Amino acid sequence: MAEIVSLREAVAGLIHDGDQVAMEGFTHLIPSAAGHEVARQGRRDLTLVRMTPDLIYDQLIGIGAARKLIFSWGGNPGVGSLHRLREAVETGWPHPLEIEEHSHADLANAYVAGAANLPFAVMRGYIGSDLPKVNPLLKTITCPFTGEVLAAVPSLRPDVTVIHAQKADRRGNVLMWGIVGVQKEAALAAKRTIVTVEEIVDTLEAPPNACILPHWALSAVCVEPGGAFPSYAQGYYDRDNRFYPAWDKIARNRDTFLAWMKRHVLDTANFAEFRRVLAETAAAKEG
Amino acid sequence: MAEIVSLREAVAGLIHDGDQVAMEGFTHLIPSAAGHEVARQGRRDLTLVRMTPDLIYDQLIGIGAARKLIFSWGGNPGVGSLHRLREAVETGWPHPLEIEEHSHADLANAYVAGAANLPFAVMRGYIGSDLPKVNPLLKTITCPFTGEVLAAVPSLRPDVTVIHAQKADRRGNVLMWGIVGVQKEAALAAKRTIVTVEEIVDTLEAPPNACILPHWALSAVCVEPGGAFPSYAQGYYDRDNRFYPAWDKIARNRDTFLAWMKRHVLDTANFAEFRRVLAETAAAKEG
Amino acid sequence: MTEFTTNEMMTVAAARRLKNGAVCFVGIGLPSTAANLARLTHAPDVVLIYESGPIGAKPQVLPLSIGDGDLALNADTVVATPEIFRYWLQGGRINVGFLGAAQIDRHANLNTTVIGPYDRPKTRLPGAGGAPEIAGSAGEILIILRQSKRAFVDRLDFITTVGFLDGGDARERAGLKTKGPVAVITDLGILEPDPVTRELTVTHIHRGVTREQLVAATGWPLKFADTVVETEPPTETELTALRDLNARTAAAHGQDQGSE
Amino acid sequence: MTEFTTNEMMTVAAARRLKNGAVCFVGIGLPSTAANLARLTHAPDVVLIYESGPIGAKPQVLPLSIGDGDLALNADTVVATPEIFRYWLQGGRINVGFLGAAQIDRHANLNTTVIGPYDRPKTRLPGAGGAPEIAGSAGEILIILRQSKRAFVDRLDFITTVGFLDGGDARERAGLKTKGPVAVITDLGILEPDPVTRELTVTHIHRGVTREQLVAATGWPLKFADTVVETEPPTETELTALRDLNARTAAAHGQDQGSE
Repeated sequence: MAEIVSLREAVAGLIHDGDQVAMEGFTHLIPSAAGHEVARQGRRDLTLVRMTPDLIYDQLIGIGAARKLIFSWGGNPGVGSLHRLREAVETGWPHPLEIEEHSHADLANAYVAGAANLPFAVMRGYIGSDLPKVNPLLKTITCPFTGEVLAAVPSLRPDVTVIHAQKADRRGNVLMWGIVGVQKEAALAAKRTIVTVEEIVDTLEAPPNACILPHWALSAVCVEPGGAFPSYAQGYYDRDNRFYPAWDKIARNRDTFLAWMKRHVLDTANFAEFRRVLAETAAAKEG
Repeated sequence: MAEIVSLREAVAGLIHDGDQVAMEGFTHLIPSAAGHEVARQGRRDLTLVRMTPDLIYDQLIGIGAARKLIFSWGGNPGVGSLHRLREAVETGWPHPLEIEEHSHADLANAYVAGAANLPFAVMRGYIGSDLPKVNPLLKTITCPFTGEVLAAVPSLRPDVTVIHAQKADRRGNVLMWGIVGVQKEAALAAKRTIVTVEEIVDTLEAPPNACILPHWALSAVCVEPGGAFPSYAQGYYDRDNRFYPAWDKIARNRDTFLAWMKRHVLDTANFAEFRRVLAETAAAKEG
Repeated sequence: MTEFTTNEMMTVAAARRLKNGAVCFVGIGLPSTAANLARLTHAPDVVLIYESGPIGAKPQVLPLSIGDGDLALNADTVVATPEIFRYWLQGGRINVGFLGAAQIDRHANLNTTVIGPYDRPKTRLPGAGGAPEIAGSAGEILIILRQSKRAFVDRLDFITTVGFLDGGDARERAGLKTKGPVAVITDLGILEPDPVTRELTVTHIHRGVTREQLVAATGWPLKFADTVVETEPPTETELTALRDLNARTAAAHGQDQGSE
Repeated sequence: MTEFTTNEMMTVAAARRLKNGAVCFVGIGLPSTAANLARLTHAPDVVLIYESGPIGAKPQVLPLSIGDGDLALNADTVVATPEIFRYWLQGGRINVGFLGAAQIDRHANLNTTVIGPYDRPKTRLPGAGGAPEIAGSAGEILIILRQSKRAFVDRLDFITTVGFLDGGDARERAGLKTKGPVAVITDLGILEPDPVTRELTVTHIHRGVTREQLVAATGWPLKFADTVVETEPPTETELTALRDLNARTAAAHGQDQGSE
C-alpha cells in the first residue's frame, strides 16, 4: 500500500545495504532524484540492475555504492562511455565491480517473468553469441511440443524498484505515458517499489487503457518535481541535452568526479538543492 | 499490409474451409458481423478458437460450420448455456464436435506466446485439476534454475484472427479501447488478421500508449458500423442486454434455431440487412 | 428486523467476508453481487478485479457480463486480459478469489466442466474459465453457491478447480502454496474446512434454517463444527444497500435480474 | 555534383538499402540517421521501430537517445519495451535490423562487449543492448560503421552478436532461420557476404576511394568481388535532405551533432 512520503524517508525505509535495486527508465523518466538520494544516504554493497545504466549508475558505481551490476547496455546515451563504470570494470576502482551481463531482450523478458511471478523466462535468443560463455545464468530449455531449443533466463525479482512517473493522485495511484520502457514490469517484479512523480493531483484524468500503477501495488510515492533531470518527463520538461556531454567531462577523472559528487550531491540536502547548486556552478563556469 | 475492403471480400479471400479461426472478444467488441459473414459464405470444418465462445460460435456450431472448438469458457454471458454448443457436445448434432479445453489463464498465455512467436507458454496452473487428464496438450516443464515444475501449454497460432475495433484511419491503422481482452495478442498470433471497425477516420487521435494495431500487421480492415451487436462498442453504442435471453429461447430448439438462422443470417446479404430483418421480426412479435 | 430472503442472507454473509482494502478477483453472478455489496457497505476500499481487464472496478449497477462497459468506465485502469492473469493473478497480488460453481465436494473441489463422463457428458457445463488458476494463485478463496444435493455431491464427475483434493495436507503436497477455500457461503449457512481434515464443516446456520435442512441439501454425511452459531442476520444498512443495488441494476438493464 | 564527405556517402549508401514500406528496427547513431534519411527521401512509408517503444516513429530531428520524446510524440503508437522485443522483434515482424558495432570480423560477427579478455578488459564497451536478438530475429541485417583496422579485425575478442560465425552454413547450422547480414556499409565502400563462404567481400567502392585504402583499413586479407562498382554518389536530393536533417538536429539540440 503506497504511502505518500518524502524521498528521504522512502529511501531510508525501503532501500537497505546489500539490496538488489533496479532504477529503471529508458532515457525518459530516469529516477535521478532517487539515485542521488541513495548516494546521499551512503548505501553500500548494492546490486544495481538496469537494462540501460546511465549517469545515476555511473555516480553510484563511482562513489563505491555498488558491489555488482546486472545490465544489458551501459553507456552515456548519445555521448559514449560511462567512465566510472569503465574504470570500475577495467581497473577495479574504487573497488572491483561484479558484472552480470545480458541482452536487452533477455532483461525485458526477465522483468516480465518477474512481474508474472515466474522463476524464468523463455525467449529465442543468444544463438551464436559469446554471452552465455561468460554468464552461467543463460541456459537453454527444450519446447515439450516442438523440440525447439530456446534460451531460458532467470526472472528478475529486485528487492526494490525505483521509477519516476508523471503524476499520482492523492491515494498514490500513478500514471505515466510516453516512452514507458520496462518500468511497469520492473515495478511489479520487485518486492518493494518507490515511485517519484512530478506532481500529485486530485484526479489522474487518465485516458482509457493508460499505463497506471495502482497505489496498493506500490510501497511509496514521493513528489520530486524535475526529479528526472537531466532526462525528461513528457508533458513537463525536455531533456537537458547539454548535461550528458558535460557529464562525460566530469566523470573522466576520479578527482573531478569525486569533487563534483561531494559539492552537488553528497553536500546538498535534496534534489532541489542539487539543482540550485548546479545552476550556480554552471553560471560560475560561464561567468 | 491491411487493405480496406468489404467484409464479404475479406472473408472470401482470407478464411478457408478447414482453417483455425479465432474470433475474439471479451463480451465487448464481439465480431458479430464477421461471424455472420462466415456462416453466410458456408465455411466448413473450421476449428474455432476463443476463450469465451458466445452467440456467434453457437450459431456457427449449430449450422455445422465447425469441426472443433478450442475454448476455456463457453456460455451465454449473464444468461446460461449455449444450447447449440451443448447439443453438439451432448448429442453430436448436427455432427460431432471435437473439444479441446483449457483454462482462461492458459489460453491468454497461449495467445501471448503466439504473438511472441514462441512455440509454448509457461504458467503456474492446473494443479489439482482434471483438465490435463482430458487434454494431452497440457504438459509440464521444469525450471532450469529452481527445479519448480510449471505448466507448459502450446502457443496459439490461428490461421486467421477476426476482431472488431472502434476505428481505423485511412491507411488501416486500428485503434481500440475499453475492455480490450486478448484481441491484440490474438491478432498478432495469427497468420492473417481481419479487423472490422465502427468507422474510418482521417486521424485516429489516439491518446499516448493507446492500444493500436498498425496497418502493416493486419490483412484486412472492413467498415461494419454496429458490427459488434448485440455486444457493444464503447463510445459508440451499448450492449443490447435483451438479445441474450432472447437468444436462449431461439437456440433451445433445433428447428427454431435453423429457421432463425435462415431468415436472419443466411438469407440476408449483410449485417445491415440482418439488423433490418431483426427489427422487423421483433416488431412483428411485439405487434 | 426486516424480512429477508435466503438469497439475500447468502449475499450479505458472503460480502462480510471481504475485508476493506482487500484485492479481490471477482466472477460474474453471485460473487460479483457480494463483492459489490461489500464495496458499497463496510469495504469502500476493496479493489475489484474482473478477468476481462478492469482493475479497481466500481460499477454503478451489477454487470450482466464479465466485460460490461460500466466495469471499464469507472475502473482505476483497464489492462489486457493476459496481463490480468499474468501480472495480477499469477503475480500474487490477489488476496481473495471469489468463485461460484455448479458442483462442489466435501473438500471444496469444484466442477464447472461436465456432469457425466467427459467424452459423453449428460450435461455440458461452461468450463473452467479463470477458476483453476484463481484457486491456485489467489491468497484465499471464497465460494458462494446455493446448497442442494445436486450441487453438494459426494463425488465430482470432474475436478475443474482444486480445493483440498482428498483433504488433509493433499493440497500442500500437490505444491500449492496458497490457503485455498476458507469458506463456502450458501443460502442455508456457512461451511468452513476443518483445520486438520479440510472437510467442509458447518460453522454458521442462517436464521430460520435447521440442521436437517442442511443435511438434506448435502450429498455427503455433513459434519457440524463443535460450535455452530447463527449467522448474524442482514442489517438494515446491508439490506437497503443490496436492494438498492438490485433495483438500480434492474432499471439499467431493462429487466429483472433477481437478487443474485 | 556537389562535394560530399565520406560520412555523407556512407549514410546515403546505407539509407538506399532500406526499401519503402520495410519495417526497420533502428539503433541510435549512424543507423538512425540512415533510416531517417531513407524515410525523408525514397522510402516515406518505411516503419521505424526503436527498442524503447515507439512504432512508426517519425522524428522531426535525429534523436540523441533511444528514448527521445520526439520519437514518442510522432509515432503511430508507443508500446512497452518488453512488447517491442517479444511481439514485434521475436514476433518476426521486423524486415530489417540496422546495427552498428565497435568491431566486426570477416564473417560479420560483431563485438560491442570488450576489447581484451572478458575478465580483465583493456576496454569495456557498452555491451549487447538489443543486437543479439535483432541479429537472430530480424529478416535481414544492415551494418553501418567506419572502416579501420581497429574496427575490422582478424579475430574478435568477443562475439556479442552473431553474423555468419565461421562462415559457410555455420549460421544455418546454429539454428538461425533469418538471412543475417546482407551488407556492411562503411565510409569507404560496401561489403557483402560471399554467397558460399559468407566472407565479407567488397562489392562497391565509394568515389575517390582506392582498393589500397580499403585493404589498409581492414584487419584481414580483404577480398574483392569479381565485379566491383563505384557507389552511385549522393544525389542533390539526398544530400540536401541529409544536410537539412543534420541542421535541424543541431538547431534543436543546441549543439553540433556532426553528420552521423
